[in-house]
Amino acid sequence: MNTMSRFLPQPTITLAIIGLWVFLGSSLSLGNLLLGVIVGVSIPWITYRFWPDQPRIARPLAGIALFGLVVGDIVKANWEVARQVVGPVDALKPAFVTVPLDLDDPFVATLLASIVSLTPGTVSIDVDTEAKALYVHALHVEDEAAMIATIKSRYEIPLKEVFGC
Amino acid sequence: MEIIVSAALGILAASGIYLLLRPTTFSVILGLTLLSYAVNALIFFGGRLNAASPPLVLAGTSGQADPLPQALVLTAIVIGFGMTAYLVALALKAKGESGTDHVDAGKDQ
Amino acid sequence: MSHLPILPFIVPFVTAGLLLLLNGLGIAAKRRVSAIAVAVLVIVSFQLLASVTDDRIHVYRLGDWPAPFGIVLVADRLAALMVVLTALLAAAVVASSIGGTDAEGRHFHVFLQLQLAGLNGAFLTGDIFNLFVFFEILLLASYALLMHGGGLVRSRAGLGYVIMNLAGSALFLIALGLTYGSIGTLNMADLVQVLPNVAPADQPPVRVALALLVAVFVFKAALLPIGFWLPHVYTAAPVPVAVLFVIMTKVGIYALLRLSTIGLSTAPFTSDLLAPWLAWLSVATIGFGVVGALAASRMSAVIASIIVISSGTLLLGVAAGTVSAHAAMLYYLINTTVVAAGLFLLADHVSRQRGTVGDAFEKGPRLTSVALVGGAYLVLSLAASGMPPLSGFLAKLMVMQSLGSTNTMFAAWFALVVSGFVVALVLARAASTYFWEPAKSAAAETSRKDVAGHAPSEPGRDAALVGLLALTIVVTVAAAPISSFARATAEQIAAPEKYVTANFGSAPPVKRERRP
Amino acid sequence: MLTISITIAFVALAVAMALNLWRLVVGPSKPDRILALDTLAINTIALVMLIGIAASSTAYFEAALLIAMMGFVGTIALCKFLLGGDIIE
Amino acid sequence: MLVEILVSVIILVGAAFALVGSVGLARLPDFFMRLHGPTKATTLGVGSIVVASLLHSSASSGGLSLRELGISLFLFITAPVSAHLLSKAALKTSGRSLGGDAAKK
Amino acid sequence: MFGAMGFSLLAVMLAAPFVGAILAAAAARRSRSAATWAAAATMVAGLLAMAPMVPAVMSGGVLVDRTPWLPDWGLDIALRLDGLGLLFAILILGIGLLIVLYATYYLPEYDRLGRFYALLLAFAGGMLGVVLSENVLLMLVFWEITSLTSFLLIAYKYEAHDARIAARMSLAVTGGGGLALLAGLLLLGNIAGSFELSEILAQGDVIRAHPLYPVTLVLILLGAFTKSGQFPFHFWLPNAMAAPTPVSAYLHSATMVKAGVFLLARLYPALSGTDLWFVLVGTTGAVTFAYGAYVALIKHDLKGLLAYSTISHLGLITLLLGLDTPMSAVAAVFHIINHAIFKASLFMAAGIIDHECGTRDMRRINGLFKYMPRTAVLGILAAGSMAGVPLLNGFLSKEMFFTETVGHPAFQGYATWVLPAFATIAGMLSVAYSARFVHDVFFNGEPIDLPKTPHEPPRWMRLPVEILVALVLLVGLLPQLSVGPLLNAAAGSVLPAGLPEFKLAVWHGFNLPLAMSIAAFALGLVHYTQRRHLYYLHDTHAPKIASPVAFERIYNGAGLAAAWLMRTIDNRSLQRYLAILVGFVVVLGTWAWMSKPRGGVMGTLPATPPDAAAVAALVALAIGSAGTIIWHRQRLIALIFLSVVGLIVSLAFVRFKAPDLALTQLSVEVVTIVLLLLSLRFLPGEVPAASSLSRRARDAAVAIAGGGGVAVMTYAMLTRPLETISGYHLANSYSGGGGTNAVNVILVDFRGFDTLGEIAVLAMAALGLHALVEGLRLRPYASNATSTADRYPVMLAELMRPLLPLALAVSVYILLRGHNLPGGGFIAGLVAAVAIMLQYLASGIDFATARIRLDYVRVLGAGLIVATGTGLASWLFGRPFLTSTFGYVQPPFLDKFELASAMVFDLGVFLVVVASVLLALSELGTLSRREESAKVPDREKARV
Ligand code: NA
Ligand code: NA
Repeated sequence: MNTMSRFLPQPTITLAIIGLWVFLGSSLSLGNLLLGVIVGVSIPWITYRFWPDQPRIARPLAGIALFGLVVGDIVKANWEVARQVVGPVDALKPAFVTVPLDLDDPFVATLLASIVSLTPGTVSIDVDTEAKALYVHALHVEDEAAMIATIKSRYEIPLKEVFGC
Repeated sequence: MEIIVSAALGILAASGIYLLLRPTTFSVILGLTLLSYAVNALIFFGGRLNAASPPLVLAGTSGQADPLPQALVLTAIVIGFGMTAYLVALALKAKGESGTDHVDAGKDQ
Repeated sequence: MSHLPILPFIVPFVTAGLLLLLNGLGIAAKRRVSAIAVAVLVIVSFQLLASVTDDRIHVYRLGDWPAPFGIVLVADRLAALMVVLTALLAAAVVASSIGGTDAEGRHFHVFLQLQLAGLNGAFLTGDIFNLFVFFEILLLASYALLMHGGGLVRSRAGLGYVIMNLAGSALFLIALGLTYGSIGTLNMADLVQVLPNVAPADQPPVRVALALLVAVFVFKAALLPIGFWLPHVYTAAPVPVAVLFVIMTKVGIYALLRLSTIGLSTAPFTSDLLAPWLAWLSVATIGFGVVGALAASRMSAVIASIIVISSGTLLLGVAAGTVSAHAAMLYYLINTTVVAAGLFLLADHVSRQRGTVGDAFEKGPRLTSVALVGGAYLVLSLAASGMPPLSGFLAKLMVMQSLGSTNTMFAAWFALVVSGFVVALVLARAASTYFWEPAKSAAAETSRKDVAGHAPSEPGRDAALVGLLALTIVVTVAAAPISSFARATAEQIAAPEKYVTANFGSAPPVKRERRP
Repeated sequence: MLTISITIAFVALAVAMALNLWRLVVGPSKPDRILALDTLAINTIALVMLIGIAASSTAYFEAALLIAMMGFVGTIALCKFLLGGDIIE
Repeated sequence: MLVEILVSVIILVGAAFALVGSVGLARLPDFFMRLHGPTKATTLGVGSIVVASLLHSSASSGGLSLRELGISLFLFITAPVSAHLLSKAALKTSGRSLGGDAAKK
Repeated sequence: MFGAMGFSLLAVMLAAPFVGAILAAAAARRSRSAATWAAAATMVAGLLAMAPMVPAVMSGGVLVDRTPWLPDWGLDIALRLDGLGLLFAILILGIGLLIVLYATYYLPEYDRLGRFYALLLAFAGGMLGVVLSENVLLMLVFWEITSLTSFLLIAYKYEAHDARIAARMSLAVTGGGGLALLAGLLLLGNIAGSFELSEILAQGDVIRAHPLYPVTLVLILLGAFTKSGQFPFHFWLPNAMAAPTPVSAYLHSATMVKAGVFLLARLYPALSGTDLWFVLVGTTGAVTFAYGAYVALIKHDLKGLLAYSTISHLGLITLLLGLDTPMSAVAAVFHIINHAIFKASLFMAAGIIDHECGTRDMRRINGLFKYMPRTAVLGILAAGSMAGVPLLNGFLSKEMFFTETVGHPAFQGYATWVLPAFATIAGMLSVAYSARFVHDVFFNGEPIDLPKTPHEPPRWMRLPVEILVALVLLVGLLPQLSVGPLLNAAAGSVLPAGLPEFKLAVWHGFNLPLAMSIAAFALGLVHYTQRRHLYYLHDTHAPKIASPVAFERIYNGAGLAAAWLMRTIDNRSLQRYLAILVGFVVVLGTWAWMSKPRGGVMGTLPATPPDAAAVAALVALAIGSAGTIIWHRQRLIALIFLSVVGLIVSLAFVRFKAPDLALTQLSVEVVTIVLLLLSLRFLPGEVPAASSLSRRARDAAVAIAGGGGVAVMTYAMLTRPLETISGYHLANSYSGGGGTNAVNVILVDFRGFDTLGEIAVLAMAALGLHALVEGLRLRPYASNATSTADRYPVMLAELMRPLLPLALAVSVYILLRGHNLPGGGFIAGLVAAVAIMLQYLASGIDFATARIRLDYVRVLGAGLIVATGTGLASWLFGRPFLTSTFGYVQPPFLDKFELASAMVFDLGVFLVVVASVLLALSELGTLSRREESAKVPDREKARV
């Protein structure tokens, strides 16, 4: 196991690199794959130190589900933004909103912040892992509490599930 | 198209020269950067404008762009980058030694 | 196959890489590596020189690609001569730096070796874009060497020098862009094939392109009115570096000489590009040097002015364009290079012995090693001012004679005579101050002890000075063989067809593609 | 069909980039200008991809990738400068 | 042909989104409002065009060319980070804190 | 004709003094007298070497020996001995011998004399060289050696301020004259087609008829007149009396100053015989003759009197040559001999007096006849000769002079009297100052306040004077017997066409010249008695232009003027330098285009219509450039606009089919921006002061000219067809270079040498930066990050960590594919560096450097060595440096792939790029920390 983690310090990354390699080469040939594996295995030898306490994905399937949800929300978000941007500006009620967090892991909190930025009406301004808060700017807020609740239920809880925290 | 390209290079060069003549090191660096854009583009366009494809020798392609100026510009960009990096450090050095970022901090008067 | 033509580049270049790999080692080891490399370089350079004395022109095809498609190194007499001069100066630089100058900052020997690689590359390359690359190498190395040891004066001078040269590099690139964009080649020998065939309607851009190249080279050679930067730089450089810088203006002159013989003179529509203005500006440059020498308040400023004067003189030779003028200027070039380098070392000796007064023309402590310094002073100042009987006189004689048939003859002669005269007077005045004026006071004597950290006498520095003195004598005593080499060189470059044949041999005519 | 849509897209992108430039010029704040630059870079990616589609060439992919990467790094660096001056220390 | 129509549509949609993002950037009155357009719309718009390119090149080369996905992925990962840093910078330069909400800290 | 023997003897004769100089210097280490013996022996050796040649020369022969040295340049070691040369050689060696003897007594005991004799002998060598040269350029070499050694001898007592300045003054005048002479001789040689005297002297008619004759003559005369102290170049000579008296006696009376008149005599056959010669030489000689005599009378310094009398006599000789009749030339030669003899003896006598009295002031020295009668007799005889007293040698040549003034062809009719009258008056002045020398020194009462009591000098010190005075008498009494043959031979060289009939005799009967002599005597004595009025006039009115003080003032004034001029033309403003550079280039380029009128800017190709996108891009570019300029004083904003420009340029590269360039441009751009941001921290955020409006207008004009030039040239280029070699590169990229990306194949193969140089530049930039920041202390301007949350925002740090390996993978991909598709080592290196840089940005440099423990300097070295090593590997296969090789490998189960040595080369590029960027970033990034560590002295930190 120890040898294993020394050989493959960042297995997820290794997989990601191999995937990326295949994407980049646009080729599934054995040679390209082999090269991808070599690259995918060797790069983490250098880079694992840069990500000391890397969270582990506990439930990959939940992750995929969340991914699908987010992609859908992104499209929705854009439709909404488009309407707001093109429509009357004066009608907008922008606001800063603080979302209390239940997440400890900064990486996971960051993921949440990212999702919030890409999804309807909100952009993450800052993540504060000490104060356990996510500061958000919303383009148009009718009901602040409802918005916070949506964020927590729709993204935070699934994220906790995915990373098992 | 030739007139657009010429005008663009002229604008870049003129802006670069104007900034080059400003009194602070930072402006000079900006000016040299703009000037080098003009210069690199000039070399590049030495291979003319109307290529149909990049200079990749793939089967069935023709009308590739002239590869030689491109290679020259690459070299020029890299050298220019090195020079800029050095100049940045030198500007700081001069600032540190003389306390000013005026290019003529060395004037005796 | 013989790799001799590329060795003057490879030796210092690889040495630089090795020195970097050995970064952890102490200064002593680096000195040893650097010194050995320079010794090898000297040997290699003389071998190269020996190999061209039968009028052979080596063409070294990098990457085994034929000219004009790949880059070639062309080692003819002229290139070999410049390489030898560089190597000799390098030896002086190494010897004079290992007394401690090299330890005043980082990476001295790396920069030195790369500077040598750049210089030798510039002298040997047969490709104008590659020439640009080597210019940049030697320039960047020179920036770093100029700034070696730091300090206010150097930072100020360095900033101006670097910015001016960056502008110069931009100009070089514009010239190259226009050159390629109008004649579609970069190989120097190819110029001979291409230029005569340029259609009349397409000639003006070519003329401008070549004129800009000329501007680049005269800028490096510090021609007036674009040469004001030089004195400030040369006086600010650390002494061993200044010694090497002596060859730097010669790079511009070399390149201009090459361009004018290989390029400009080969087509009627470019042959007059230097004609009316270069000679006059050269005279003005000499005048500027004269004024600078008169205005100088210390030795190094005089030397810088001497370099300006020599640049003007050499450019007069280029402007004249005859075999005789070239032969004369080449001898002059050898002399002035050796002598100016020697003078820098001498000024260093003087400066170190005079403590805080340095090389300023002020009363100061009595010199300690009068025999060496006095002898060197006599020899070098004679050779620098062109007073008989040393090489400086011979050089001036040759240059004056060779300019005898030009229409700027009187102006040129006047400039040469006056410049020699003023330099002689200024150096005599300096000698009077250094050697003859009594020490001001005991305080002055102690000011020397203040800087006792620099031992007044140090074997490396002494050896460098003695070596350059010996070279000055050799240049005088061996004037006959050296000047006949110079003449043979001038004749060789006057016949570009030899250069072309060496490049292309009996290869079929170059196939060119028309764009668009 | 494709040509027409590409042309329309070119025009749309040109307008978008013009708007970016407008924001760049008027500011008013430095973050506004950085945001404008960032957006301009991202629109440029679209432009490059469109050129690639129009030319049916894959040679532009890396350019787009690098614009994405370098545009991002530039934005980060500029913001960090505004944040504290010491961008990497 | 079908692919071509698909590509065309995606291109148009993408271009429209990109334009919307930039309109937002130009039009909205406040920095934090302006941030929304580029962060979401432009990212999606450009992402779409990238996908269009992917489809187009896959169709023309006959195989699956997935490289362009890398760009989209990258954009989606970086857009929130950019927004985040820009906001922080804007807060800093405007001298504002996170207002009443930040006071809760 | 006297071939081998002649040569060896001439060479020996010439070499003797130079060898002797070294020997004497060496001998002086042993003892003073050894030095003297060595010096004396040298002179004797020279005379002995000459002796065998004398008979031939006396009978009119000319010995010439040539050894080619620099034949192309007309400078050969060609020596010549003819009558004139023989005469001078005898003077140089003979008087030299006496001077050596004299000096050993004259100079103080503590002086070991090594330096003295070495310089004196070197001077003698130079002088011999002048008179023995057949080649005029060689003569010039020796000529300047005499200037130089004279300089060093005048400064022999260098502790004295006046001596130092007098030395430089003499160098300025004689050395400067030598340079004019050089020009003159070059012209002369070019006119005559040879630098050999035999040739030149034979071509007098050609020379005189040549259009350049006047210039040539003037230049040569400048040389001669400066050397011989002719008015108005005379002033150095009296000041040169700061030299020890033996030097004055030797150089400044007998030999060096004679070099000028020697030259006139030497070139007489070639240059004389024209009105110009007569006017220039005659007038100068006459003025100098009279002026020197006038001043000699009013000098109170004994040596000063002699110096001006020397000037006067040199003027006389010059005048004689200028009179340009055969007999006047003979008289000139004769007077050269006579003057050398009596003046050397006078100087030595003066030296004895100085030596014995401790002063040379004639107002204090009186009545010495009583104290040193023998010396007094010698001095009186010599002075008599100087005055032209009959039975002494000076009389003879003076009578010849007077004779020539009577009825000179240039002064006919009513002007006949002008020359004789002038000669008489000048003769009167000579008599007056000679009388003063005799009366004021040896008589005229008692000495006043002398430092010591004078008495006769040592026997051997007086001997040289005695010998010379004996010669004065001998020649004076028996001229034909004593110097007749020598004079014939010497004058024969000056007048090759044949000597006039003349008779050397003491008595020529009672004639007009004798009457003139008598008149001169009478008037001279009267004049002397009335001298006091003259002193008064002179002391109150004469300008002191020729004093050391004046020289120094002029010299320093020139220095100040030069410094002022320097400041005016070179104000050390970089902005001005740059403006001039741009202006120069624009003017040169415009000239190059306009000077050969052929067609307009637009070439032969039709212009293609611009598309809308291009126009839009142009507008964007203009906005970017304008923004950079407008906001250049708000640096961050300027950077943002600069980035826009960079983006447009990249886009242009894409548009015009240069993906590699776009990639490179983009990567370089961002690293540059980061570097600039790093530096901005240490620069004031905004620059308050703008340039003045006029300055901005000037700069705008320069910028528009430069930019306009670029635009015009671009247009000219683009509208003309291109015939390029690059078809070859496309054609051979794959087959010969093993890659389909022609740009990359050019970079790593066709022009890999450029790339090798390019990475060296990059490496040096980083190393240079590394060296620069050493010891650099800078205070950051904007260090107001309040919290680590501000410094390292969480979202950034967290998202960049997974990005790093992915970006590195992209980098590897770009590196590997570069040979065939856009990419390559450089871009890959930048991508990798940027990826790591992102970690710097996200988590700080400490975080990152703790995780990459690399000595970037060594990585740089490794990169350079890998790249160079790849190139060198081809040597093993007998191929030139950088020859690449490639092959396709087909492993089992896998697809065929390519291995190319160029890819290894690219790896070297990659390493250099990564290391350079990271070294630069980490050094600049940690600059502000140096403040804390700056307390450690620089020297201790110095690591190399
Ligand atoms: Na964004
Ligand atoms: Na008296």
